[in-house]
Amino acid sequence: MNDADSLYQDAIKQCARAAHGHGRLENVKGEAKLDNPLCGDRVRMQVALDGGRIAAVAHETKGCLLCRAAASLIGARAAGLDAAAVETLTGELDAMLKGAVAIPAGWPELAMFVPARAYPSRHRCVLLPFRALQAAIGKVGARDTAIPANDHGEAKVVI
Amino acid sequence: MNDADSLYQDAIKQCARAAHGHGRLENVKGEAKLDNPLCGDRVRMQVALDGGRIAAVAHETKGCLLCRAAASLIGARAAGLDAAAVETLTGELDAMLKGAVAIPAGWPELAMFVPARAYPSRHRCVLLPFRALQAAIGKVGARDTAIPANDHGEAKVVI
Amino acid sequence: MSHTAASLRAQFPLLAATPELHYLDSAATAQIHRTVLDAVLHHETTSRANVLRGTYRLAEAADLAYEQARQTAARFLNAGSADEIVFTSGATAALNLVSHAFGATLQPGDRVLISVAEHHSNFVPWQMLRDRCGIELTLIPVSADGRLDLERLADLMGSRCRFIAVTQCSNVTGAWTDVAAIVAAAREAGARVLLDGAQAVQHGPQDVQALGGDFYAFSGHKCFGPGGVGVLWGRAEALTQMPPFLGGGGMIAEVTPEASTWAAPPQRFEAGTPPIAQAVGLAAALEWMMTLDWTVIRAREDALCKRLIEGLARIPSLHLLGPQNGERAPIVSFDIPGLHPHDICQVLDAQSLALRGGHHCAQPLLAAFGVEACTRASIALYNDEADIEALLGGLDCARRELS
Amino acid sequence: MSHTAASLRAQFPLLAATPELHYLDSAATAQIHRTVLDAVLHHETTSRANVLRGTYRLAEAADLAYEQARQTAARFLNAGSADEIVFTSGATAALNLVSHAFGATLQPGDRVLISVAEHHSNFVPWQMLRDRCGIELTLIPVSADGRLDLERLADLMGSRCRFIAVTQCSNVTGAWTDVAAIVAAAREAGARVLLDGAQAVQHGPQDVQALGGDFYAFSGHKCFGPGGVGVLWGRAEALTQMPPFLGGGGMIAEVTPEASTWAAPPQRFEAGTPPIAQAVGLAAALEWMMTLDWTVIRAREDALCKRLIEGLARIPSLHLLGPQNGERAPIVSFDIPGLHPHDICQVLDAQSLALRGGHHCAQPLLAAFGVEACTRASIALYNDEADIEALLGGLDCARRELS
Ligand SMILES: Cc1ncc(COP(=O)(O)O)c(C=O)c1O
Ligand SMILES: Cc1ncc(COP(=O)(O)O)c(C=O)c1O
Repeated sequence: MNDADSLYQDAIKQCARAAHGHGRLENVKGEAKLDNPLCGDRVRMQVALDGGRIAAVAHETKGCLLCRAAASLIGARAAGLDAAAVETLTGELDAMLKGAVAIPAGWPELAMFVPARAYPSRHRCVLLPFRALQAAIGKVGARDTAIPANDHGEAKVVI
Repeated sequence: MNDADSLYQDAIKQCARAAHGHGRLENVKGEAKLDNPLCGDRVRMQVALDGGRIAAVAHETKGCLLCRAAASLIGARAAGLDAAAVETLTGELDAMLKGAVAIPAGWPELAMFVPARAYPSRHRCVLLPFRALQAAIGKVGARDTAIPANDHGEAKVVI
Repeated sequence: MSHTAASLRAQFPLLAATPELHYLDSAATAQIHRTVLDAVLHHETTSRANVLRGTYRLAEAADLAYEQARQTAARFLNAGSADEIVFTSGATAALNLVSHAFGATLQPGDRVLISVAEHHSNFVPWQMLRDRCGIELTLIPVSADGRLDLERLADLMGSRCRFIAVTQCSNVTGAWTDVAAIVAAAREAGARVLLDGAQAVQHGPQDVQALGGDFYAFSGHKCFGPGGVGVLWGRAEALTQMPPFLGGGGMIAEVTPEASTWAAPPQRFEAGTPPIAQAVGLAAALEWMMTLDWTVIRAREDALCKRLIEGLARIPSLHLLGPQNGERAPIVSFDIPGLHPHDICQVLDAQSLALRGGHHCAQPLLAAFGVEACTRASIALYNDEADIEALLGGLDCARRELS
Repeated sequence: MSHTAASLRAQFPLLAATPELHYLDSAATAQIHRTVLDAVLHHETTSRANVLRGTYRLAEAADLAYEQARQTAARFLNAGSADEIVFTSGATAALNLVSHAFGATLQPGDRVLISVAEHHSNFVPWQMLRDRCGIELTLIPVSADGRLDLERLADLMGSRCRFIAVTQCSNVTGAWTDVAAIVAAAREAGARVLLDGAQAVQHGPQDVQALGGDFYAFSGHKCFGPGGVGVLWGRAEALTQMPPFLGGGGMIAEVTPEASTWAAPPQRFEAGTPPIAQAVGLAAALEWMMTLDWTVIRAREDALCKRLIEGLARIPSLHLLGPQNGERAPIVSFDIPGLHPHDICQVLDAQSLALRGGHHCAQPLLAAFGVEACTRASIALYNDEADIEALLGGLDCARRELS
């Protein structure tokens, strides 16, 4: 099998293992814990913003390779994004997994998840850290309102 | 169709219409109301015993022709029976409906229900008055204990 | 596509195999369409797996088929989203679900309205809720022809009405409920509305958004689909506000010995392995129904119903239970004093007429009509003039034979 | 009759059509036997009608088929009588039924025992009962290899234990519960016992009288039958003492606006139109199972299980969740630190191995093992050596590919 067609290509394994951004922030401004009750994928995502943009990000991620690779990518690359950009990015990634040809603009690394298109049950593994990031940013400044269950990654999962 | 093979043969219609024993007793000793919640068949059966044997019987029956014919037959013929005889009779009638060749001994009139063999859903119409009679006798002398639902005709009916 | 009764009838294997059968009991169970049998067979032999998000391809196929069935049900009902579709084991299960899950949000003294015309499945659960939780249960009465009498609706609702659960169409009289009036009154009072659509769905796709209630329940077996499956539609915000009903696999976010947390709707309400192949079969039935021209079909159903009512009117002393005419579904129940429905149906059966006699799980309604049982003919898209003429002839015969 | 895995496998259309498939997920859903598909098709095309005692011949045929299915289920379980068989929509529905209906007879402070090893479907309903009614819920712990640890059973029961609900066989570890010990302790205390037989039934007919509990629940789809149907067996006197759970058509004696009275069991617990064709299909599966020689089949299942456990033992750091040997069903779950079950199953799928990774709806048990997810292989009568060798090879491959 051509490595580029393979779900478990080296890019994913390396990215997962690198675990960029693993850990916790000192000065956390927004935090969200999401999980996928099917398999125990679990992401705690923390952000600090500066002028509405991500100044620092950290996460603790337990999960499969796809989930860990996605979280690690966020750790490496999410600084500088604002809430709108994260939302756009997550939407484009979702669309890519569902079959859209385009790789989200400015994020060529996400091409490593293209083979996951063929496995719908794995899409949420990839998306979980991005949804956690959205939720964490949403918490910044917001009064501590609970996010409705529908917006949680986990809440949509049939176990 | 040969009348003897027909469910609604004249014997049944006449017996139902005669409504032997229709009414209420003055000196009721045992009474039971049973119904078939499917179709509203409803029998109130009253008995007075003498030395353990039926001295008088009366009933109010709302129901289909089969049910009314059975009740009427009881009204005409049940005097003199004791509890054991009623139980035997009911059991033999049940067996006859389920296919046994024998007509219950001493009750040649029950032959009119032989065509009902072919219609299992109607068996309880025929049996309901007999079960009510059993229940009414059971009430005589018994402390007023409720009969467990299982022993009611109606309780076994799926509507 | 041809919409003659004959061409439709040919698509129902049981009816095709018994040309002599006059099946007039579709209100109890409609016959199953061949595409449903094919869909179930295909699913079970190519995509059978549990839908608990297995990662192997077979499980993904099962998941996909099940979630597509949800989409189809949403389209059939014009629901706002597939997340508003909860698969249940039938209408009864759906109605009990709401009586428990919504019921858990009620306080003693809160009022629930149902009607005298309800099927036991939309009657008994609310009685049980009353007895369990101390709510007030109030009955909307019916007029002489069996329609819900809404004249005193505001009085009946009082100041603490929180919920109104009514049938969209009576399974005894065929009367359609004035849903708009109920929804308007409920909205004003801040009460939610459930429609029991069990009898409506076999007469065409529904539009829950246009109807305007909050919940809608129906069964697969009454709209040409499999048994063992039903649908509860609930408005997203209504579903989200309810706690779960049944507990089990698939409806949780997390289980610990101390406490459990719930998944979002619709999963929150689908505990355990759902009826997967049955949902797929139901979707096939609904897809097929959505290809039909319901103007043509309903016009024929109405014409047959009219012809039947005219024919019945000539039977001396016959009492029609329900509207003589006007907005009614083709469900026709009647009482002939002196002739018991059981006996009537038995004689009709000898002429291959399949009708049901009894209380039709609507004892309070029959009590309001002063009868304990009645005979019911219900007409569906595969019925034709011959069925009606056979029935009228059969009734003549029954009257002769039984008297 | 030949009992080779190949001859059995040939009777399952999905497996026959996909010879390359190594289906090792029967604990989630077993494949459907061809006789079941035939029985369902036959019923739907020759005997479809509602079973609410219609008097026409078609309805009598449906009634008969449904009640014969009840007889068959009674024989499969060696129940005292067919009246002890309640058809439900599945094991989860059966378990919820008991938690509500028996639960309604409990007082605050009464104790219910379940175990840490329960499937969520036998865990969450009792938690919900606790939260609704103030009963005490106490957990039987598990030993290191996942068996129910009954050493302190008497202490756990205390003086007010009224009910013990435990799995007969764990869906994660394959451990069989020491039912005799539990039944003996319960009998002494006057407590009733429910066995969750969901995982047991695919390994052969059961004898509820020999087991000695009061309730037994299982699902059709896990014993080669249709989805959407399950069975609750209840000892006659236990069923008779319980109020109904769901309200609706078919479970009443009489409904009036003031109050309703209930039919006797089993009808009392079958509200609404039951899954008729599914019950008929389930009966076909059970009939077929009763023709098999289970000594032969279980010996093969055990041998395959042993071979698999031996093979897994050679994988460094692999942690087997459950008994190494002895009395166990062929359900084998394991954890390989550093390799996520999802990733493992994904790689295995590429080799046509169908296994499930996750928490298997048993989070409390997995928490007791200190893992959040695991990979599970479950073996049924159609599996053979090739399936096991393929799995062991596939795991080697997964370890290479994922690291
Ligand atoms: C032990 C056990 N109990 C209960 C269940 C629930 O069965 P169902 O999902 O068919 O209702 C299962 C299967 O998922 C199980 O394995
Ligand atoms: C109006 C109405 N509501 C509810 C039901 C219950 O449907 P089911 O028995 O399929 O659950 C029926 C059918 O019996 C019905 O006619």
